[in-house]
Amino acid sequence: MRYLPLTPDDRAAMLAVIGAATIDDLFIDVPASARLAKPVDLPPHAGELEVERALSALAAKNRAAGTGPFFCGAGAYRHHVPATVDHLIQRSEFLTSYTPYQPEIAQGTLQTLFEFQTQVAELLGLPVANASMYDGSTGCAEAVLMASRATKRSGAVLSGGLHPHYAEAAHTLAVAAGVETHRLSAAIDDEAAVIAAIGPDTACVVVQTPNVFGTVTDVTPIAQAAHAAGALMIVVTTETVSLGLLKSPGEMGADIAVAEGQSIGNGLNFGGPYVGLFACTEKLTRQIPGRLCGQTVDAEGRRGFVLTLSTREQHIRRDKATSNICTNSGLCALAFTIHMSLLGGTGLRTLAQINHARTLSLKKALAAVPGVEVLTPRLFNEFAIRLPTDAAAVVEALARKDIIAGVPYARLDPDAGLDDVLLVCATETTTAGDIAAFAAALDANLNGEIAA
Amino acid sequence: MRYLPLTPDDRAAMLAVIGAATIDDLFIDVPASARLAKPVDLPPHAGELEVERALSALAAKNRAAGTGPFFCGAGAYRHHVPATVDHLIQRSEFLTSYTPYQPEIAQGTLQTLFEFQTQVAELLGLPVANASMYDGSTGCAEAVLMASRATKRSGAVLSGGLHPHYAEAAHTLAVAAGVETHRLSAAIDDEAAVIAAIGPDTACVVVQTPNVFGTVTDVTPIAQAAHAAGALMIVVTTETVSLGLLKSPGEMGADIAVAEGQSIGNGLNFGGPYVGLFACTEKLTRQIPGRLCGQTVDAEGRRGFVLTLSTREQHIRRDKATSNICTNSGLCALAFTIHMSLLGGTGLRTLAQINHARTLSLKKALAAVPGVEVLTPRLFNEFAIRLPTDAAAVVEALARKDIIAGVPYARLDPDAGLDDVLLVCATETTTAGDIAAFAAALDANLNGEIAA
Amino acid sequence: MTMLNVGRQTRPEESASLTPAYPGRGLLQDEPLIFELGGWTKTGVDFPDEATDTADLAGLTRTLPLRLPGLSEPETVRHYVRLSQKNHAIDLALYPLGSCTMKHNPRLDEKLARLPGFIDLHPLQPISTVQGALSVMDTLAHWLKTLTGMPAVALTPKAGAHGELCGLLAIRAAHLARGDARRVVLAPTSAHGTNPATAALAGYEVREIAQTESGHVDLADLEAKLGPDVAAVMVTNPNTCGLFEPDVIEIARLTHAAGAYFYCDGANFNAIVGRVRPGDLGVDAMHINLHKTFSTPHGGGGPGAGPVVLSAELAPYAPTPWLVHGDGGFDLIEEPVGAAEGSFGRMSAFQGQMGMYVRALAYMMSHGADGLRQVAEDAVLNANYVKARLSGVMTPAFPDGPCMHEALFDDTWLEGSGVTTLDFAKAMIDAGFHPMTMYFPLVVHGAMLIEPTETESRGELDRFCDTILELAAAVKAGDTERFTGAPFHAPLKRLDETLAARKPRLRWSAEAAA
Amino acid sequence: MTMLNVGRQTRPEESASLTPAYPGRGLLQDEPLIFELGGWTKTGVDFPDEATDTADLAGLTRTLPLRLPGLSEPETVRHYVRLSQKNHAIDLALYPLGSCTMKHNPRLDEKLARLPGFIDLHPLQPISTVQGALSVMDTLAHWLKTLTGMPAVALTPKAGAHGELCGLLAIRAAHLARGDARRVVLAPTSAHGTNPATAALAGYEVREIAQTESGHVDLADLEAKLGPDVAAVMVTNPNTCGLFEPDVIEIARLTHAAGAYFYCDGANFNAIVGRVRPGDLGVDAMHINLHKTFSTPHGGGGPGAGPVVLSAELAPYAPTPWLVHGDGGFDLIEEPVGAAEGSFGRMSAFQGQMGMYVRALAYMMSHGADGLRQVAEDAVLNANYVKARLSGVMTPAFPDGPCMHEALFDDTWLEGSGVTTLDFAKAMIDAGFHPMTMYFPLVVHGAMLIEPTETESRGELDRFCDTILELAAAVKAGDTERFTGAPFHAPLKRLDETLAARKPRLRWSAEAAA
Ligand SMILES: Cc1ncc(COP(=O)(O)O)c(C=O)c1O
Ligand SMILES: Cc1ncc(COP(=O)(O)O)c(C=O)c1O
Repeated sequence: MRYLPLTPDDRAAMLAVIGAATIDDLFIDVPASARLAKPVDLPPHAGELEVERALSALAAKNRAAGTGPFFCGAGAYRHHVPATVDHLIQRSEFLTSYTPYQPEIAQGTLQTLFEFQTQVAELLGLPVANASMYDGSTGCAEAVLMASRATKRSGAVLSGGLHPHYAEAAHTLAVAAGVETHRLSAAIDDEAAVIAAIGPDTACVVVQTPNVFGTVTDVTPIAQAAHAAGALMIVVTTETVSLGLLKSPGEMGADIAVAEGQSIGNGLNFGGPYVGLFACTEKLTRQIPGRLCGQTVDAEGRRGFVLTLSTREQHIRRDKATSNICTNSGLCALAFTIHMSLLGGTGLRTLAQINHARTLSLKKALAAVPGVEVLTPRLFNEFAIRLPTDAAAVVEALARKDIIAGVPYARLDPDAGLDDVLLVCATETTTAGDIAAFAAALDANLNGEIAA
Repeated sequence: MRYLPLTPDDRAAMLAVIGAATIDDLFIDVPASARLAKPVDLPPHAGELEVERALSALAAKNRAAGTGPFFCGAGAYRHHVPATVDHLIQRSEFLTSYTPYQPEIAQGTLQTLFEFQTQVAELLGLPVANASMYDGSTGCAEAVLMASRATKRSGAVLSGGLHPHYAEAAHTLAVAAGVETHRLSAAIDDEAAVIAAIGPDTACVVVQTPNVFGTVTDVTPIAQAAHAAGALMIVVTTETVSLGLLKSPGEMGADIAVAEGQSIGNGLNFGGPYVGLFACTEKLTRQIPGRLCGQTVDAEGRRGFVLTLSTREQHIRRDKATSNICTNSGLCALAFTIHMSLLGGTGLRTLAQINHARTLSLKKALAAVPGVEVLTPRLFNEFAIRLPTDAAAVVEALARKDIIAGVPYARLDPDAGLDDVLLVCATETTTAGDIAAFAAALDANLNGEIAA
Repeated sequence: MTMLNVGRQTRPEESASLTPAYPGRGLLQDEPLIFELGGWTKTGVDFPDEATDTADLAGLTRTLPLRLPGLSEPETVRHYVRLSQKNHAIDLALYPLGSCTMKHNPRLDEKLARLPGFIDLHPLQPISTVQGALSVMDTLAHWLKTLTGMPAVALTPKAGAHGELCGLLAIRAAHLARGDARRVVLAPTSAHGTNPATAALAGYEVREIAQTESGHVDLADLEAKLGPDVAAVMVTNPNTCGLFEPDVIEIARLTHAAGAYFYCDGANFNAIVGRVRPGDLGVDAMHINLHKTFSTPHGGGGPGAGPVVLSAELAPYAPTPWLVHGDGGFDLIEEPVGAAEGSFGRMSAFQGQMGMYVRALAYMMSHGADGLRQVAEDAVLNANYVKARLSGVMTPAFPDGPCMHEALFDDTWLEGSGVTTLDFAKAMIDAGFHPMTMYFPLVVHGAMLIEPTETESRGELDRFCDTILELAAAVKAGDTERFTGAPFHAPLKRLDETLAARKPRLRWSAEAAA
Repeated sequence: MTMLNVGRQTRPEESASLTPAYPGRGLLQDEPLIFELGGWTKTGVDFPDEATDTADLAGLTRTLPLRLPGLSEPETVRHYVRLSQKNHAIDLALYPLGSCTMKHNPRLDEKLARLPGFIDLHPLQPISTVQGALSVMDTLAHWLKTLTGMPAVALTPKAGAHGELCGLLAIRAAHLARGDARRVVLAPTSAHGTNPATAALAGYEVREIAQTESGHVDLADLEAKLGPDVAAVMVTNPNTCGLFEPDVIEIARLTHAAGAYFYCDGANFNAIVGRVRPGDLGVDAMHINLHKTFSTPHGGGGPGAGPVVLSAELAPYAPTPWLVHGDGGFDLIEEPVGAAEGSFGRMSAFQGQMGMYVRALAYMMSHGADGLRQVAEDAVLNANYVKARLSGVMTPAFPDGPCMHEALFDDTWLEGSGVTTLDFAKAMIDAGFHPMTMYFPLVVHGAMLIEPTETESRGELDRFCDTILELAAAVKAGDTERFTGAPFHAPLKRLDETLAARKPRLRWSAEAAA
């Protein structure tokens, strides 16, 4: 087998050194009843060519986003990632190294983590950022627990504009930890409702902007209300590219900011792996979950980087740790950092502007389709439209015409009674042709021939 | 522009250091009449996304070999290259380094070249191999010139089984160098004719095995005849995989062996870049064209490798050099070496056996098609068949059914009067399904419905 | 920044230790932070010049400038390639981090995970357009269930710790379903930190189980601590001492008898895959680190994936989404309704780590049933070989009997030498090897946990053992300084971790740098 | 092999030069040859077990065993990754090899060249199935013709030298077509070695043209040597001294007046691309190294591609195959018939370096007309900046006036210092830079030819210049040993090239190794 270097001769010689007669002698601690006499019932080993054929065939059964008009957003975004990024993260020294526990021979990883933390802190407008979470949704859940630890309160107000998957993930974790989530009903725009929901036991208020309906909000008033009530403000962003243009969470008074970093440097990957960006105020540093990379010096005074403040972490603090996270999203964070280093503030801003421009054209084109109502008041690169019929059915019909029309809101939140709402998104990868094709097909579907 | 680091400020500051007012001042030596006032008439710069779209669209206009039944050989072969090979050759340190002129910081390239030379010498069964030629065909041409230099004779006998492109390339170079090529007429099997053609002014005899018709020949008798006449024996192999099974040129008395190394580690690439393997006897070492890597020691006695015997080369010997080659096929040679290091003798032999087995099934299947006559007496992984009609027409017809049926011999050699001959090939990438589809389509074309 | 004065930073201090004393590091140079390379106004990405208008976002746009440098592509490539060379990696040498399973990462898996059909697929596309992806998940699930002998698997957890949480939340849901709100989780002292951390996160109180002299769970102590309030027993098997729990079946029996569930930490599944099915041991839930046993790359810290196999009793509580076979092909149940009614809910957005699923499946298919069994055998063989070769000099924590995939040593043999486990480990760096896991598990003094994995050749194992023995000889010879001063040949000398924690500098800032 | 005794080979000698003296090289270890790693019976490739029968090949199969080791995939990856780290590369630092144009190699180009539609395409597939590939060739041809202002281009030559041969063979054919068998080619002494070597290969006698004080072609000498027997004048422009030939138009006129053709070596086209069209200078043929000007990677020695642009007079003699626009789309004329009747024939199998065409075209399209012009300007700006910064200390070969893409210095400034050009170059290695081209062109004593290229940032240029100046100061300070002993920090110390040539060992052999 190509991945196994030992030859039969090696094995025999090694058993002799060990003083064992057969390999079975090394498994004697296994209860006899549990020893499998022969391989399990699965196919035998296969050559690279065969494996490649089998999995390529499965890949071919999916409609890759890039092969035609495509308008899905809602938490995952299709952006162009420079070839350089994917090349660099595949360097053996980055790809096949472990968590940098031995800093003297892990400065490559550690310095890039330090660059990552700096970039994230700058983007989110807060002083401290960690070395990544699994993704935005788990980061959001951890933020809620962190807030309740810090405030010693057990209530969490979740905006109705928060991505339903995020709300559910936060709820799942909160319940177990004894934190009570108060999730407001789905709303395009719910500043007032959120403020109204803040109470004396509110540990945190969780608001997303741009929210799941694409609505952009300056959450400053909410943050002020939260702070006035002694609660922490958690701002969530699923589209990091928006931060190239919009006010950062820090600017708007966030105590904790959580974002999904997939848009920068990472592919859609059918949902994972992604990379959670997590930042907070100086004051909350020691409550932060996950790893932190810090600057120090070596024995000769040269600058170097190490993992630090690990007294917060599971391997030191065990059941008192701020989180149980161990493996995180290191390589996705590296991709994020490399892509961000290419973009720079200038490039990110331009990228954001182009995303916004293409989305305005999409809005214009769809608004012109009879029967379509645009619901989102202030948008960045995605928005919600109301259709005269069930959105899921329309999406299915257009998919048969090779147009991926977006995400029916009901798929994320079936009980909201918003079956006629469709979430659409445009990025720098969306062409005028894509938009025209979408609008035409939608028009045909709603007003023209019956969808096949 | 993403590849150009200088900013306008940098440029201004640098001009100041230089003491030039404008960039134009640096181009003053250019005759005024030849200075272009503005950019030439070509499109402006384009982002990565745009370039990728444009070239992907062109790639999509080709029928990639792997997307369906495919049977072309005749000098280029479709084999599976392990992902590891392509990954390793893309390492910055290999991909973006120059010819190893500074051995102290080029041991990576130099040691792999030393491994390459050893593998090639072993495969071809000769003591000395160089660090690669452009490809097999140019290597063959250089071998002819080398033989005439070594023997001080001016005649070259080219077998009728030599790949026509090789014969033409050799002829082109020979004419200019004043060497006369005697190319025998196309023949499936022409040992006798070759021996008969050897004369007192014959510098070399060039025989290919397996030849362009797929015929495998033990060239020992030809080598003996050549040597008896004071000529050198040049053995050409276009399918290096065959050497895993067949006698090596050295075993059969070759003085110079030339092979196309594309089959190992390199893709089809529509014809290039490929890698020429070139080996010869000890005696001819100083006549060999191209680079040679040799073992030596450093100032502290540690083993190291350097480019050596460069007194043969153009940069030292100029018009007296053994060849004008400078840039060669370094990276393709590296791919060859890595793939060969994975295969080893054991793997190469198995690979060759599988190629042969699949080809025997192809032969069986095609021989069973009424009207098809197999012409090749002894084959490895390709052979020639005679059709009752024009081969090119049949290939075109089957291509329309998405079957790439092989290479019409007439395409390589229009004047040979072999328009009905088709060259077919099978490798480890050929499946039983491919073969069945081919046979059925061929039968339908020849005996069933009229080709659409 | 004086760093940029002559060449890329040279190191007078260190080069001073070279004769003759000339600045320079040859191929290995220092590299500044991107924030120190200029580029505040540049970008390395070209965009089409197109009209953009953000008037409609008035009042919502950034007021503070984004202080992020952008570098041209050549500068960016050079920066990260230079940095990469300061890392050790499995592709450079044996990486014996116990409990981490640092094995070969096939490039085939990387290639396949990047097929457009996988990497360029949106998690919320219409189900009819992602049947191939769901088929990958279904096949992976089948392999995992077959290899573990368990009836169900939850694929979505994003790493081992997340898998532990998944398992405990399922257990919690199962208890609550029958109105039984238990509050305690038992775990051995030797457990990995994530076990207690996860139990706490899931709202449980953690109590420790004692360990026997021989490194196994103390059955008597377990029995004593089991009770009506115990929700689950978390045991790692093979355990973190590198031993298989011989009484594992009894542990399961006692646990079940007490009405609790048996959570098995499967991080070390690599040692038994294909030879033992946890399902045959009475396990109720076990996570599998695809980034360990099934070789998805560690990537300098992640990402990973931690699918959890579940017993029939726990299966109904598995997190959403559920992958089901609908009549139109594969389908997803994304909310706790219908068949998934009992689900404890969603743990994260979307469907989990698809990129890792493809890699792990390619790895499994490449090995096949026979190859995976061989994986376990070679992993255990290599570990025992290392243990045998080193036991003469180092002191194995559990000398009697074979170990599984890793060999555990304590620091008895270093006593009085003035060399600590840490010093010894740092000296290994100079010889070109990554240190073993140190000071874990906590039950062994100055623990050194060596896991070679099955992808090491005998030649590399011998080079490794020869190195350790040569170093050990130096310890005996009293050459203390060679260890206390190590590493001498790494890109940096030993780093001051205390300073880092005392004065945390967690990001670059113009001010601090000035 | 003692090499395998302790760790991967450690280096007592060198570590002896470290305080304290402990063996070890940290991340950079020695690596044996694959032939020294065992694996004589192994393979790292898995094949399906299928029945094979080679009875029909009786008497034709190998009698000697194939002595080629096979390594498992993990061992192979490690071997080559370790070796790679012993290389310098453009991705690591400025690579100022004059005349070689070591510039950034975009990874986009690598990605596109690997699209199945390009890399998995057979050269002899039916024309109808390769229209996209032919379209790439046609587009590339259009860009090259437009940039050079020439009417035709032969794409197939596989590198610059092959392109030179292509040009001379076309010239030869053109002369013969009118029964004029000329025998001489004129080229300056400063010409690259491939020029005379190619002329000889094409059957010509080579005569040298003198050069003026100012580094240009000596018109008087050229005129004197031109005559009825001269077939072609080969001039590199910009020339190998890094200067543009101011009299190039006159050179062309004189050449044509003598009935000869003007071959221009276009290896340095990078300096003028987008600003000057050779067609406007009277050039008849010129090769373009796609691996220089258009950045296809050098790959440690190749592959490259050397398309040749041709004047209307030479176009009819271009080598086969010819790419033509047929009615069914693009077509290939593969034999010297029809339109291609005058062709001098085929230079190699198939259609040339498709893999390089895709890369070069992607590179051109990325820059566009504006970007390519900027390439020339920045390349020239960078070279002049380096020249300006170093001229105070080093002695430029041609101090007056600007240079083009590279700056040439002689070793006057080293006279009497005991430091040679070679010594100085080796010392640069210790500071992390690759040496410049040395002892070429031959017309300058102890030549040092520095070509930074346009993809270097000002910061990197300054680090480079600062390093050179610091080293130059050391020369002045008489610190000779720092140079004569250099490099001190490379993977190996200075290598014995004489020994290598005196006792050639060109392959590994069991015997020799034993
Ligand atoms: C025994 C054990 N359990 C759990 C974990 C946690 O797994 P992960 O890092 O994937 O969250 C690890 C990882 O090191 C481990 O070794
Ligand atoms: C001036 C000049 N001419 C010709 C060549 C030969 O080009 P190639 O190496 O591509 O054959 C070179 C390459 O170094 C060169 O610098």
